[in-house]
Amino acid sequence: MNPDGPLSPHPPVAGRVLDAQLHLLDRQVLDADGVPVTTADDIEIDGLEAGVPIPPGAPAPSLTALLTGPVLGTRIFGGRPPSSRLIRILWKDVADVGIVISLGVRGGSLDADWVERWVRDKIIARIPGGRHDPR
Amino acid sequence: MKKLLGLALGVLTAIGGFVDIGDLVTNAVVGSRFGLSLVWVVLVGVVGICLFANMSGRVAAASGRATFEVIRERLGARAGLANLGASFFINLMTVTAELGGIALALQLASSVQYLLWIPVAVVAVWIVIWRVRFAIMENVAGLLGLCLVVFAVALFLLKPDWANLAGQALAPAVPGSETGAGYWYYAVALFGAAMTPYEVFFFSSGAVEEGWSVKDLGQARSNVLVGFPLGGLLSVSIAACAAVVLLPAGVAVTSLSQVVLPVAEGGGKLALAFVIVGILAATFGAALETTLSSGYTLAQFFGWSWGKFRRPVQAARFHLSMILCLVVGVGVLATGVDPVLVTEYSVVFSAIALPLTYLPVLIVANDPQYMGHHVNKRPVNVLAMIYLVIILAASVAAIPLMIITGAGS
Amino acid sequence: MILGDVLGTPVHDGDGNRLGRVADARFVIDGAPGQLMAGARLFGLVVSPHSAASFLGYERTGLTQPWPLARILRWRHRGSFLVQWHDIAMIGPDSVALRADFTRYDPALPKRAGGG
Amino acid sequence: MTGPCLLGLAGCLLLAGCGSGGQETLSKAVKDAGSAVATARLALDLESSGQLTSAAATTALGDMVKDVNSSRTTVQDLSPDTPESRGARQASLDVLNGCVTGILTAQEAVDSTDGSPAASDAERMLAASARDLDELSTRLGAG
Repeated sequence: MNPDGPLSPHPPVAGRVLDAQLHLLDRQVLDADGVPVTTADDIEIDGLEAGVPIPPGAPAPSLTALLTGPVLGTRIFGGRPPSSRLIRILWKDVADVGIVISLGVRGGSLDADWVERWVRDKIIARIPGGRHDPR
Repeated sequence: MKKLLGLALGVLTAIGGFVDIGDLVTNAVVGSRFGLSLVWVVLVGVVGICLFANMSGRVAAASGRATFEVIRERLGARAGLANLGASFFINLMTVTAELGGIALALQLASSVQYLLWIPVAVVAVWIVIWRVRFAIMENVAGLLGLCLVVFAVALFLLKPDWANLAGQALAPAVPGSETGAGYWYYAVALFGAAMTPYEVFFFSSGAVEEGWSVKDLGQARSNVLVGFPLGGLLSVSIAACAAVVLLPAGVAVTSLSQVVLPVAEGGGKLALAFVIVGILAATFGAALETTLSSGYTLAQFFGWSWGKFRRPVQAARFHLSMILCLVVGVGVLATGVDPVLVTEYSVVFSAIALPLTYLPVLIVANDPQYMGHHVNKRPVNVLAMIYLVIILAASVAAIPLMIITGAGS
Repeated sequence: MILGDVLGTPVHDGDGNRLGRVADARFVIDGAPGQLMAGARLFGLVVSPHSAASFLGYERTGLTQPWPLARILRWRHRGSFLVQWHDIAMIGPDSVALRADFTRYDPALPKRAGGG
Repeated sequence: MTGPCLLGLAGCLLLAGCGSGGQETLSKAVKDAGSAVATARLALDLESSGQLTSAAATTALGDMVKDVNSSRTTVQDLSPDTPESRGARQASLDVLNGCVTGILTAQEAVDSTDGSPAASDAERMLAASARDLDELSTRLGAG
């Protein structure tokens, strides 16, 4: 399969291995009640400065947050939103990563849900029957 | 007994739900111009939609993920967005066509200008989406859509030359009055009408709406495998009616009012009443499905909360986006554009976009991470790869054919 | 920094030769235990010489169906490799530089790791 | 991939080539009008024999008027450059006008409560239009 001959597998690691593209990016994020919150549009890494040489033995950067909001647009069309406009879902709130990313908190408490809340409160809740349970 | 009833219900709704304005118009146009020489395309299309609807249903049941979540996850943000753009645009076109179809059917019943019926149609569609339970919505529209069986009844009453019809179907040839390019253009259109992607979006999202688990797969499979072919038979009888009455008279179908003439000739006013109710139910049901599909695709791409099983306030952006889609559809129709023309374009554009939907579904249906041990079996994969080639060919050929034939005119 | 800025960036070895582009970033969940999941640290980058796009998941899993789709997609990522964090000299805005003595590892995911 | 693209290109050129010549447009307009007149006769016949509701018949006839009118517009928009093509255009317009009149009369017959105009009169007009269209298409085909 590999023209340069088979490569050896990387040294074994103690924890679970996640590839960002394969397991995190573009996955559906569900809150603690199983309600969709958003999609993981990008990932924030802490402890890494672009263009600054990494001294040997430096500790590995860590994944601090999943990002959503305007960052989707810039990921597709290029550019970069200012750091203040990033909407973060902190890694510490993530409960599990499977075919979806499950959070341990409820959507109502997250910044990522503000558009949904706005549309709900300003538009949908004001239409008669908006709170009607279809079941 | 209850299980048998459920099965019957599922099959019946699948039959009634198979036909929409695209199938009605395209089959009648084809029947009136090419006789039954394109029946094989309906056959190919029906097998294809059975294959992929079944596959997307299996993905949804095994993983709980609907088709567009899977598309975004597999294709990534950029290709996923391009896919969303194309799928959403075609969906919107189909919503417009179906709304127009409802209005045209009401005009047939009342002779009141169809433009006046459009507000009625759109409000009715919205109220059902806003209030009515998913299962009730599906079953009522599907069952009333069964009235379209009158096309098959009318065909018998017309006492056609069966040998001649069979000859047209079994030894396809381009009629002298038509060109080869026109023949293949309508082959692509028929294929697109049978395999419209919204059916897969809707089918897989519906599986999530109704909370299917792997246990329900058997029933889902029989619904599809029995219901869709019978729906395809309905499509063929629409074409056959047109081939028996309109083709010899030199009528090429350009409007919905022509589609029902053979039924009236075969079965009189009673049959006409049935066919109008059937068209109304079929277009209304399809308008619901396509509007919901617009909401589903958007919500699943962006990760919004969605579903009719939730209260509207719990899926606010989903409901808002559907309202906006309906508003856009009405806006397009208000310009006076011919709904039948919109329909004809929508099925061809559907054909163009087919690979975008079906490729990711096929890939995920093979991924044990999603599917566990419900991954595709080998024969399914072989068939699916053959279909992928057909789908690609239809997709690539669609635009050149459209240019050569001046969109089939 | 944002991962989106790193993905797709050209990768160069110690001598400045171009090796490919960053196709993915691998994390290992073995950090300090949090309330729900342990911290995730950057383990390394997956470099692909031919295509920067992560292609539908075929490159690092044992997926072989449906043929020939799986073969084509796998072929697009032939020659890709994993470099570990300690072999990376700098992650810049336009390029990733590796240390002179970096090691290429098989990018395949360890069996039964990740996923659901 | 290249095959269909080339075909498409050839199609464009073909269309562009035909753009100025009105022959194609006239033939198509006549063919479409023929379909509309045949529909109108069928609808009228079914309505007279009580198989079609008047609402559906009126709708069909209305649709056909629209069809012929749009054909007429495309013919009107032609700018013929030879005396023969001017003549062909004028002849086509006359026949198309006849078709519209016939279909409108059929619609009036369907809608009327006092039997005037009679369906039989409308049918006669439509039959005449159908004959005219046939002649015209033979002439255009030969010319």
